[in-house]
Amino acid sequence: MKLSRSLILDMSAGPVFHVALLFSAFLLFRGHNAPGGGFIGGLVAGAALVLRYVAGGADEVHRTVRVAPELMLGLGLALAVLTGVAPWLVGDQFLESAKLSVDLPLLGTVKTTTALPFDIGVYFVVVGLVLAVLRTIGGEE
Amino acid sequence: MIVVLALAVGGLYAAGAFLLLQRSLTRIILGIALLGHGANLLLLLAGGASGRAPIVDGSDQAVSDPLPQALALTAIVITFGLTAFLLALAYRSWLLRHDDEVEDDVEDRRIARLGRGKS
Amino acid sequence: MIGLLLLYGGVALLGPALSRRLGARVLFLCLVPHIATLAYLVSAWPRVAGGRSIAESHEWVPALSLGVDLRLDAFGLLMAGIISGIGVAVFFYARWYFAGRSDLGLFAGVITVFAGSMVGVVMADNLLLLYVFWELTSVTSYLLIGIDHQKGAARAAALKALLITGMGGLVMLGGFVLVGRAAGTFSLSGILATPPSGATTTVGIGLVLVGAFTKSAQVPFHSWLPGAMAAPTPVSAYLHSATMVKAGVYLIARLAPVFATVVWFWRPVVLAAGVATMLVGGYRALRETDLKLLLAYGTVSQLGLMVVLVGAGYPDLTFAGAALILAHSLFKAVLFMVVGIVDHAAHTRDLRRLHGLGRRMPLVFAVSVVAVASMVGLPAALGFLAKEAAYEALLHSGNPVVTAAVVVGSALTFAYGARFLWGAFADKPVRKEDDVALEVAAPSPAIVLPSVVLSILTLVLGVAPALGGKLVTSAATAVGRTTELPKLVLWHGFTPALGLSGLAIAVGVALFLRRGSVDRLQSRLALPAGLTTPYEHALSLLNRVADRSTGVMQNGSLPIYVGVILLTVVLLPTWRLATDGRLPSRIEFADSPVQALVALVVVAAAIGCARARRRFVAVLLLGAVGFAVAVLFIMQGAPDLALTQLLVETLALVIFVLVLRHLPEQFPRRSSRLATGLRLGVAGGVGVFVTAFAIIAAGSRTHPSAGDGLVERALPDGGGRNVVNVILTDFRAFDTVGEITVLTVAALGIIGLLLARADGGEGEEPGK
Amino acid sequence: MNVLVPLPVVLPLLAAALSLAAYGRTTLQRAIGLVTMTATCAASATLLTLVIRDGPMSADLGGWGPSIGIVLVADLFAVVMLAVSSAMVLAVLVYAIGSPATGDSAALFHPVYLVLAAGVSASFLTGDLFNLFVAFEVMLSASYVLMTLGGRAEQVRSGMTYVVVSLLASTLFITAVALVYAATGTVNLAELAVRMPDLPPFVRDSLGLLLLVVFGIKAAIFPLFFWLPDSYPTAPTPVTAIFAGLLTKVGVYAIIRTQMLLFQSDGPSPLLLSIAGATMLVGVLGAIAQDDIKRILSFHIVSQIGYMILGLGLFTVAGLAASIFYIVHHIIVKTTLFLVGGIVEQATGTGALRRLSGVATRMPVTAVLFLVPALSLAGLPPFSGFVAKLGLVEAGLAEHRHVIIGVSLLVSLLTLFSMTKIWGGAFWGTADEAAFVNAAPNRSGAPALMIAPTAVLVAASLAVALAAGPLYGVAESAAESLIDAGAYVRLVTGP
Repeated sequence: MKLSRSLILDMSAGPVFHVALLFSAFLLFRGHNAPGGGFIGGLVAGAALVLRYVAGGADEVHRTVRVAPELMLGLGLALAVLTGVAPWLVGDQFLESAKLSVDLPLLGTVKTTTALPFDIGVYFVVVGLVLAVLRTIGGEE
Repeated sequence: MIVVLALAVGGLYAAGAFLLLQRSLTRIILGIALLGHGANLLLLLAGGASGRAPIVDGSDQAVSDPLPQALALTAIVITFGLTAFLLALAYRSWLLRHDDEVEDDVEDRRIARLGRGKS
Repeated sequence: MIGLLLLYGGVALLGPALSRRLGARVLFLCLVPHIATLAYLVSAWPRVAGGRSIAESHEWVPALSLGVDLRLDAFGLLMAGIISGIGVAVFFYARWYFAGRSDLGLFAGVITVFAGSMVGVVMADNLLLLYVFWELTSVTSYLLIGIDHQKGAARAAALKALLITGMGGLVMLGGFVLVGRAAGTFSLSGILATPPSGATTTVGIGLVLVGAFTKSAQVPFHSWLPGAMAAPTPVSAYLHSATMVKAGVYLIARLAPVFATVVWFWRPVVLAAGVATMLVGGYRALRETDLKLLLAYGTVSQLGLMVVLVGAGYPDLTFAGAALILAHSLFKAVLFMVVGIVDHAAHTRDLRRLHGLGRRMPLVFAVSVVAVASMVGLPAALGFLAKEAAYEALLHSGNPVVTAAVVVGSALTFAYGARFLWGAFADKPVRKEDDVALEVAAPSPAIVLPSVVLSILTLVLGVAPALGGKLVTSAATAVGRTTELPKLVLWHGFTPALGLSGLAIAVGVALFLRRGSVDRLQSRLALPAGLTTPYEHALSLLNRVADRSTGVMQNGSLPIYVGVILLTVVLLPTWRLATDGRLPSRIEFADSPVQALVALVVVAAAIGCARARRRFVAVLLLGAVGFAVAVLFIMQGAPDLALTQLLVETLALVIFVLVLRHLPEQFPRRSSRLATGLRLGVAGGVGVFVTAFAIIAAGSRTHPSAGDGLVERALPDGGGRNVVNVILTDFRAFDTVGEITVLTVAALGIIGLLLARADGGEGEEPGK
Repeated sequence: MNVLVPLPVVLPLLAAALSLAAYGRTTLQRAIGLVTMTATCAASATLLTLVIRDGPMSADLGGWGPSIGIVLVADLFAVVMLAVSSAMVLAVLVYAIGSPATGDSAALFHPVYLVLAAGVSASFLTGDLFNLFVAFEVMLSASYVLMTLGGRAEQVRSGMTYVVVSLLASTLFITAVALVYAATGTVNLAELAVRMPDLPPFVRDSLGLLLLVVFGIKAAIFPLFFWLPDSYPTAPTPVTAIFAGLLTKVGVYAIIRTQMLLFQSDGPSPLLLSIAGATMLVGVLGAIAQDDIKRILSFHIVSQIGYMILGLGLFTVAGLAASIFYIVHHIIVKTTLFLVGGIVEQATGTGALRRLSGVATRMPVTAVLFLVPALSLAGLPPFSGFVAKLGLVEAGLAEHRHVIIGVSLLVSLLTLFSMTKIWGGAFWGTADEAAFVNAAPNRSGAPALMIAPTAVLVAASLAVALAAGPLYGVAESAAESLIDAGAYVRLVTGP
């Protein structure tokens, strides 16, 4: 059985998808200070992908995100673990955090901690899981 | 401990346990999900009294215990991942056998018959 | 001494490696450690003669008092001499017996390990080490009996021997540990020097006796020995007459002088077992028509006699026992080798079919006569001296009943000895159906040589008692801790002992001459064929119990497994909670009516989900539970948690729907009322248990939450205002690493399951 | 030392991520696995020698310390387990690479297998109850995937049983964590050790029993064992072998860790001893009833767990030392036996005794590789199993626990019986050349990469027996440090 599809969904999937993705990034970045973070951000992005799936099926998801889920999972995990390992280079403990201030082109100077790359890793893994689900369980008709 | 919440936890566990004792795999998965909800709620309750969200903003109002929240969050996500896997397993089983029931172990049944047959 | 043991081990490893190149000649290699042992014993003799000993120690597991503590005294030397001396003869014999076979690598290795273990048994001064060697002989015996494992009978016989002696070994281990603990040492010489007493010791020694009985085939554990005759003849000649079966006799001899008095039941039990074994063995030997089985029962009988002699704990009896051990090893090895030669030559061991062999192989006949003479105790053979010494000692310090039994046993021995010679070699009429043309090939001189040598030894020692006497006397001295011993003498004069010998022989002759009547009597008394022995009975009982219990416990049904787990969860802790659990005094019902209402929704939706008949309804109700729980989270002050819960719930719903769209709309309905009632009972129990435990646990808190400290340090140290997120990404980031690992793996699992071929994935079958 | 303690977890985890990035490039994935696991072995061995020399170590992850962050604790018990387990993981990895049967699923196998290794290491090292849950989940999730690798129908069926029972156990674990936190306000094990005595005895005991059930499911003790023999045999051989060697032992480890640290009893515990006896008996009776090599061996896992619980249940240094030695011995021997079982299956296409015969004639090397660990498993001298059993017998009789020791000796005989069932049924008998469809044309009947790690493990178990003296000394030190819960607390919280 095919999930029902409406015209409105079809039309809004594109714009809504991009807004949701942006929102997920916003949640990811603000997570350290307000509700949000890598999980929640990743789950929102995942929900956006589901929307895309509802609109266009597994192929649509595949067209939207061309990265293989395995790779995305691997990268996310590697990023999180490497963030944990990095402190060893400066003689700190595994997973020890440091405060950072980064100059970004549009946003100016952003104060954050090394927890951010860690959270980004989390984000990727969550998105990777949703991708994997949609490609496999969602793939069969 | 708030009795109502403890009762809600108990209700979730009871319903989950009931579903877990079924043969239909879908029901078993539902049971695990319900048990998961119960466990997460219990974890949160373990922190003690309710309070303001644990976000540091300078006010003196008592905040709720953040540790169980973090633990519960971790547990929720883990349960989610594994439930997804279990659903995939159920789906695979459906593809192979077109049946939703959990079969008995074949070899075990053979030995059980042996045991009965000789007695 | 450890060097010798290592030499056995080394040769055992080398044997299999060289067997392909050497064929049956690999057995010559196995002679090396035996000859080395003999050389060592000869060199050690001056140091151990007259009751002294040599000791050496090496550490193994000091924490468990398990050390390689070796001690050689004259008794050990006598035993080790038998093991290596008979070893030389049997291995030489085996080389010709197995001539032409090239698959002897494993055999050579295992039998060498066996020989080394036997030497270890008689040299071990640590009870635990003794057990190590003891069990090694059991295992190697298993492998040796089963060397012709293509035959089912060999496999069954090997297993029987292993189980009976292995059982005895384990019982004995328990006994050793008890005795060792009571004595405060595991040193055999130490224990014998200052023997422990008391209940623990008594029980311990009782267990050790069981072990010794099984190994030395005493009634009621004797049945494995005749079965072990499925082994090739060299194995029988070596293990089942000269060495392994003497291990129990050896141990009893060692312990008897001390524990015969310390342990109240020692003498009655040991003597009863010995006498019974002697008589049962002799009686059965008269019935057998297979020469090898005849010898096997003869061995059983002789082992009984040995136990009677060494088990009483009197020095003069021990002395006679030591002489008998030596004599028996010499004559029984010869007789087994003779059976092998006969079997090879005539392709049968059935005494109903054999006839006229005495004429055709006179040398073999001659050595057999010498060996049988020794066995039945005719003058000029070593056995006569041993038997005379035995009667002397029995008349001096034995109990009249036992003495009478020994006379009867000796009469039986004479009868089956004569039957053996008659059966194997005599010219006699043969029943028509058995009269198949007997093709007898002449045995090669090499294969007869070892028997000849041993027979000559039997005669030499028999007519020159001084030669062996010194060894036997020293051995008995070492065991009995006394120097007042008789001597082996050829002629005592007309003593009562000689009278008993004569009586036994006379009765034996009568039994042999009236063998027809004896046969008829025995077949009338015989148990009906097909009756299961206790061993078979136990084995089938074991298999039945295993099948039944496993059928009940392991019934393969997931709901039952889950039910048992849940019941255990509820019952185990509840049992403790219920004994003196109390509800805390401070209990609040609800924070607010709204909270109570939401909680009600949660429970109602959960119950609805459990009752739903349609899959989609159930899933939607599950979602409702999730969302309501999220509301509770918010009310409790956990926005991150609530947000996560909402999102996770949504995604979970999507996945549920994606899977369920393929499945039928309704759940199958098949439960009985009883099953539903049971489920409700267990489920209700779980609910009550969790609720009660939660209230009680929370009510017993006295310490502050770890979370308080986290709130204080989140902003200054963690650099974030959202404490939960700081915990997740910093304080307890390691949890989060684990969590995303789980997600990754779950995703991989999903990919693996659903991208595998949907046709049943036969491609994974091993070997496809 | 800060780097060394987390290394056995971090290395395989990082390697898993890399292996994923190299998804499908089998050679590269193999290289990543071999290099990392070799390094992990080296790290574990270094940890072991350092802990033996200098005493236990701990690492505050993130630099936070016990009441804020997660602490890893490398005490002697933990590093012994770590060293043995990482060696097993490496050996089985080599076997898996050599085994033709795992070829198809290699792309998935490698990353997930490495995750399993990381989860096992984390379970041994963590000093935090909730983190132990996470470590369990890491390990178990990997095990779910490995168990159903390839997705054959019987795997899916038995995978269901396995996954559902494990998930139930995990939920109960969370329940226990929640109740522990509700009662004490912390999840750090050292802090829990301090706070537990303040609880009313019945609360403390009930929490102890609940945790016992939770870990008891993973450890497969009576009456929670039944999932194991149904599920283990269906997985690919390397997977079954590593599960058999490690997973249940992680459960036993957790039981010992929590019972000693949080719920230590003054004298022998009748409950634990009864569980031990029942576990031994049902396991070995189950084994006797089976007809398939892997199923027989699976039931023996259950039976042998009973011995480990027996040592714990005595609550003496001698008993614990025997348990620890037993665990080490059993990990090696059981893994080896499954590897040999896999070799036989690979060569003949079956593990059913009624269809096997004459393996010893056709594959003599494999026969020897089976015989040594089989006798060791039955506790026969002079192998490692004998030393372990002797330790238990001495420890049990020292406490006058005659009945349970009698049971353990009886079970030892029955174990021997069921080993001879395999030996007599599969290895002895007439060899029918046609039955050895896939046998390699050598004396082992299997590819060298399957035989080599198996042989190395057999040699290792012999080495354990030979060096039992010093090793038993290590086990005793580990047992002493377990009895002294205060030492653990001081190590974590500082003096």
